[in-house]
Amino acid sequence: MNVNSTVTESLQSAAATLLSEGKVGVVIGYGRDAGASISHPMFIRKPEDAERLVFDDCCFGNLAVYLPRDKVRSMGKIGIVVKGCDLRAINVLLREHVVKRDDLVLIGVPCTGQGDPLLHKCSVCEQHNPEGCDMVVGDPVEQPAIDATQRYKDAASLDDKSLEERWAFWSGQLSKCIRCYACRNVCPLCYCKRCITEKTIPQWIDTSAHLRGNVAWNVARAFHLTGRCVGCGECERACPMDIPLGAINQKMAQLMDEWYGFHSGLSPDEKAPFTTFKVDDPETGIL
Amino acid sequence: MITLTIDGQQVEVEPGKTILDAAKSLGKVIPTLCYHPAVPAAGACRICVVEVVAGDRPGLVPACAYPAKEGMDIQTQSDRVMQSRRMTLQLLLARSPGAEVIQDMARDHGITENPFPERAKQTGDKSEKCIMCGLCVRLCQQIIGASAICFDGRGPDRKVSTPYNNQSDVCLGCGACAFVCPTGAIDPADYSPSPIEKIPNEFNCGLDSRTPIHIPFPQAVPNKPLIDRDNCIRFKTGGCGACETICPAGAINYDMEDEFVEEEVGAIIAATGYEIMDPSIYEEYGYGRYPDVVTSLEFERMVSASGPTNGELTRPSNGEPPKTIVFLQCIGSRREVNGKPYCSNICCMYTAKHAILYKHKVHDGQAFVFFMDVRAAGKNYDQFVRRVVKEQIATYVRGRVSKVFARGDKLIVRGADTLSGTQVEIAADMVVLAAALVPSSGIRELSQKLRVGFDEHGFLLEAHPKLRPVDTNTAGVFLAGCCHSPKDIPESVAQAGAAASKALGLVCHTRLSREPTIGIVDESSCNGCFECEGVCAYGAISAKELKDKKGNTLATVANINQGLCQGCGACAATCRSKSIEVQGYRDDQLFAAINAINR
Amino acid sequence: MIQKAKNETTDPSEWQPRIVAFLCNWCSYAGADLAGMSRLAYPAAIKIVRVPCSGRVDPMFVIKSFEQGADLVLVSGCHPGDCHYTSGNYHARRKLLAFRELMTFFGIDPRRFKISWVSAAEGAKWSNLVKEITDEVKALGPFETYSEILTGETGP
Amino acid sequence: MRSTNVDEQTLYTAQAGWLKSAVDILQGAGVDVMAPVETEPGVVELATVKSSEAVTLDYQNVRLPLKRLFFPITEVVLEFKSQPEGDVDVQSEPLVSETEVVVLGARPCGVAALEALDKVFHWDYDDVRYSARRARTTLISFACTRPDAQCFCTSVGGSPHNTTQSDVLVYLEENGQALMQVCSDKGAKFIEQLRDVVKPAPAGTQPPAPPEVKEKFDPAKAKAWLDEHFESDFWTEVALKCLGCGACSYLCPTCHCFDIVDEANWQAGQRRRNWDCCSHPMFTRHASGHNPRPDQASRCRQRIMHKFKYFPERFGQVACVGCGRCVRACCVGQNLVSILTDIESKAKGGDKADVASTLN
Repeated sequence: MNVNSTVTESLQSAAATLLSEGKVGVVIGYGRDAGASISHPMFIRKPEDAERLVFDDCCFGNLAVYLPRDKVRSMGKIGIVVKGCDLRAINVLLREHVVKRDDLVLIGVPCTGQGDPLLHKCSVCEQHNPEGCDMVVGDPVEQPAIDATQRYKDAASLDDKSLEERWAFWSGQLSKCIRCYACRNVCPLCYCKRCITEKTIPQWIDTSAHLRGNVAWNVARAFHLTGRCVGCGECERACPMDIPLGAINQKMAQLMDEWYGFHSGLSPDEKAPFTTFKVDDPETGIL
Repeated sequence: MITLTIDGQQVEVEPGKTILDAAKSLGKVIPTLCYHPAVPAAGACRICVVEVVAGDRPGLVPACAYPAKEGMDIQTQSDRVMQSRRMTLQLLLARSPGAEVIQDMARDHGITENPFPERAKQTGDKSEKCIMCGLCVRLCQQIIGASAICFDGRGPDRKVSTPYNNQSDVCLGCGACAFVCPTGAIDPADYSPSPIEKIPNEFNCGLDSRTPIHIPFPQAVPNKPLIDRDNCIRFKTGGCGACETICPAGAINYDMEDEFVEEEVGAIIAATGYEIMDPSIYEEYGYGRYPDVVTSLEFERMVSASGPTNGELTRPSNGEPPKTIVFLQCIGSRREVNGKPYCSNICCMYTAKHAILYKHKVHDGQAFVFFMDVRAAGKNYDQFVRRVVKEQIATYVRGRVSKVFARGDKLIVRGADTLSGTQVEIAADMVVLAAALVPSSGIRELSQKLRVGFDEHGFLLEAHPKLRPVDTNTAGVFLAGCCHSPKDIPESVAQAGAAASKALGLVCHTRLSREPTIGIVDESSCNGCFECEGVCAYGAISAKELKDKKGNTLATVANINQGLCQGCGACAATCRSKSIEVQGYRDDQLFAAINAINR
Repeated sequence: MIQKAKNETTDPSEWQPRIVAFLCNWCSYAGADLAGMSRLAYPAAIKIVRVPCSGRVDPMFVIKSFEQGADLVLVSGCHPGDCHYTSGNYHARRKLLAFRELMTFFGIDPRRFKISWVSAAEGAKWSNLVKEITDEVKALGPFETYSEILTGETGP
Repeated sequence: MRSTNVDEQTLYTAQAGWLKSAVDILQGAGVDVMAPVETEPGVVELATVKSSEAVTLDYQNVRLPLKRLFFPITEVVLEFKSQPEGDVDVQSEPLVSETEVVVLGARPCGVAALEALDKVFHWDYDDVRYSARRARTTLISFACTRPDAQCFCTSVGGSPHNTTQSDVLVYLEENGQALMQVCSDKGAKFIEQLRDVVKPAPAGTQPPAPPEVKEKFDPAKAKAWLDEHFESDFWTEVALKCLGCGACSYLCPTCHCFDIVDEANWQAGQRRRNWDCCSHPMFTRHASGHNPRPDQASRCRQRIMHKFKYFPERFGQVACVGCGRCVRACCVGQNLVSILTDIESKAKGGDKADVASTLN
């Protein structure tokens, strides 16, 4: 674990100031318990508790997942610690009217990447320095050049396989799914009051953890995130059965990129690919 | 205002007006030659001289250029004036013996002899018309702004020409010089390096030409002239503006722009009519190659009293009346390959009419009609065609024509007479093609705007071929006439009347009825992400705040306007939480339908 | 009588594919209707589900159809630009093509999911299209990839 | 929680290669053998094996809890089919096959969890499917040698060498030999089948001492606090961080909530029993829309209360075996242990302890 002490210190003082000045009701950040393997989400509501905040290279969680929650919103204006990647999720939430920008104070943290070795999403991250935040704690970090060919490498490695091989792979992976919905619940963009899998009139998706239900669920999940997923990778991290959900999201992000030049979450003003169209959109394979 | 007296009558004119203007306001005619109301006067030809008797320095002054002054007393017909005018005419006559307008004026002024030697004795050119008034030069310089023509040479050699006698691109080829020339002396082709392009008269199928400012066709509504911006000198170069100067009503306004007019309406009737297809794709008929092969629409204009020849039927090739005429039916219609498979519906009847019109114009002419079948299924229609056949107004030949080709100045029409089983050849002066009707160009764009379907030929689709032939599948949009299918006038009028009734029936109610199949939102599960709003083509989705009894906002959810929603269901497919259902196409209904494959 | 006619046209020994077709009300359904009115025959393997617009089709309908035993799913709408609802087919185009890629990525045979544009005037196109896709699905055989998972046997 | 006296049991020694023989012998006897198999890199699950080659012994624990063998993730309860005359044919067969199953290599904690499950599934009525699966299965546990930092079996009365509900507890030895402790008649039968490779241990042989697992909290103290704190801000605080993802419950060897669903079309269908989770809002939501556990706080409370208050009150034991799966699975760094230690420190410090500071 490598605590970034400069960022941590300015983060603590910024949070303390925001809270003592009453500009926010809560600061959502990261804390670390002794002996814990990850830094966990933390809700700071008193200025004196701000010293418990930390920023290190194990701040995996995407704190944006807490923004749609009633309990969190009832605390007042929310100060939230955001890495560049988290900001993309917040942009989607803003775009989809889940939160209002005025209700947020975005505390940006420059981030050179999480995990050791570096997470894949961090190795292709182009948002080391979050932009459009209300404040940025710590000095800007160098944004390394990104090898764009690596961005979709997990999807690409599966794309290289034959149809039969892919089905063999995915039917094996999806058979494992126990339908705990951890993937959904950790996703900052799966904020539906009633998930499609919970809709019973009619029943869209079989809730049983057999392959039929699992395929339907995972197809629906992937499709509902198409053009929205910002690639934070929380679903894959949360999956207790280690299903490579990130590869599916990558595949759809790659499509949106190739077809529409769209990258989700770069701005709150963008239009989601499935809410707009161009007359000359790609049209291959239509009879 | 200035008050003056002309021939004993008092008149008031605005300052800056000329004596000619003052005379005009009294209805007095003073002859002019070098004067044009749009061109600043020069007083060059001296034909308009009048005598100032009092109120200013007495003497002869040119009325076109001399300003009216307070207290002037003018004589326009005094001996001194007439003497001067006669001498002017004699001089002009000597110089320009070919000018008919001068000859006429001279005759009107009782001139029988000319004491002045004819210039033609030196030049040998008795056809000289130019009187060197310079109106054309002034016009080209001061009005058109092109300065493409000027005076050239001195003394007897002086003439109107181009600078340095070289034709130049500065000439726009507008032809205004020829238009204003009082004596008809100018052929603009002498000055323009490029051919003078006439503007074809669209209504007459381009058979004659029109001016840039024109009334589109007789009985146009409104029956007012319009300016064709693409051809108007004013819009092309910023020059001219003559029409504005001349128009007594001050109706010309060059600043007027085409504008989009937005009207909120309750119903739309599509009545965009038809065009006829270009028969030149069928080379065997020679349309476009032989001037005497014309379409039925061109023939219609040719025999019209308001047409290019004022109703006189002549061969376009040589102006002679066509003694033999052949009408060919079903050109492009009822043709599966390289044509339109449908019947154009109106050709049988108008061809019979054309045969009658032809006989009216050319009493001793002979008309032939090549036909496939005669389809005359309207009231009194068949009797009409029978009459043409029985009275031998036209000879009907059942069969197709394989070729039309020229031999001498005749067109040989070679075809089959399938009733006698023989090949026939007719040496015709004129061939008239009854080309197929097609929908107006732009119908596809229109159909997309109106959200109305169209068939493979572009005709708009009715809601039901038998039960709703006037409606379309889009509520509030109705069809009339040939945008729907080829129709004759009574049918079009009937459909238009039906469409109007339908439209009135729709808008005369205070409440609208709508289809029940519209979207509804489950407010308990709606996330309020408004992705549905993005896909709604009707702007039917808006935000609705759900409040508790105290007025606190609990949630903001989507709300579908029941009047605007058309029930397409794009929102339902987009909604991730499945909070929108389309009534009649609910998810459970569709799932039940999918389930039916197991039955 | 009807029963008899059925027996005559269907050889019970021959496997008959199940095709679910989602047709938009204004173009493709009308096109299929026109095929009928024009007496253009096409295979009876196709079962039509009428929807107001191709934009109404949630891609999960396709999965639902496979779950019910469809060997092929077709979604057909108006040609681009001709949508009765202006833009429904444009939205459908984006969604359905992306969905097909997703299917393909999972290894679910994309030949089992067809998209077409058939206008109200294209009765003949409809008839030919159904013939073609029926022939194709007959050549592909039953959708075993999916029928294997239909039984819903135990999970992990 | 050791319910049996070690002295009464018999210890056996198994010679090297006993595992291969065991698989072969059981296979020969028509028994379905399940054993730890590395299903993907770093992941070991119990799976049916045909030979011992597929078996791995290098594992800390299997990923999915043992309960799935008796209480499957999804199982058919009954099937129904419409008949031509409009009747519905209901078929509650087939039940569970009678094929004997021997599980080689379950961990003691997972097996011990069956004690809690047995009580639930035999409680007010006998769950026939669960019972049938239990009856046909012989559980040969492998003593735990590698407890990790997340393990806490000792805190809930367990041990790496817990014999509870095991038929045989096997102490693997480095040289391929093993010491076997028979715990039940089924275990004795298993030893009898392996008589060629297993011999009674010399007198005085003692099982090895279990590896150390740190005790992290005391369930009794926790219960005392829980008894008094159904209503407490503590639950709100716990729930703040909890995403309600359910991974902890699904991986828990003692969690046994289930959902009954009908999956049907017009022609036929199945009624199924599926794992469910009290952390999910849908779990308690009524058809009316009313939800007696309307927020994550009440759901988090239920999970803790059930394991450490209601279950002990009803069945005399906590519904936790300390396997540590929930600790490893939680992606927001919150889990039973952190909550229970917080509760314990609150119990010590009284109600006035600063909730936020202890939790966050």
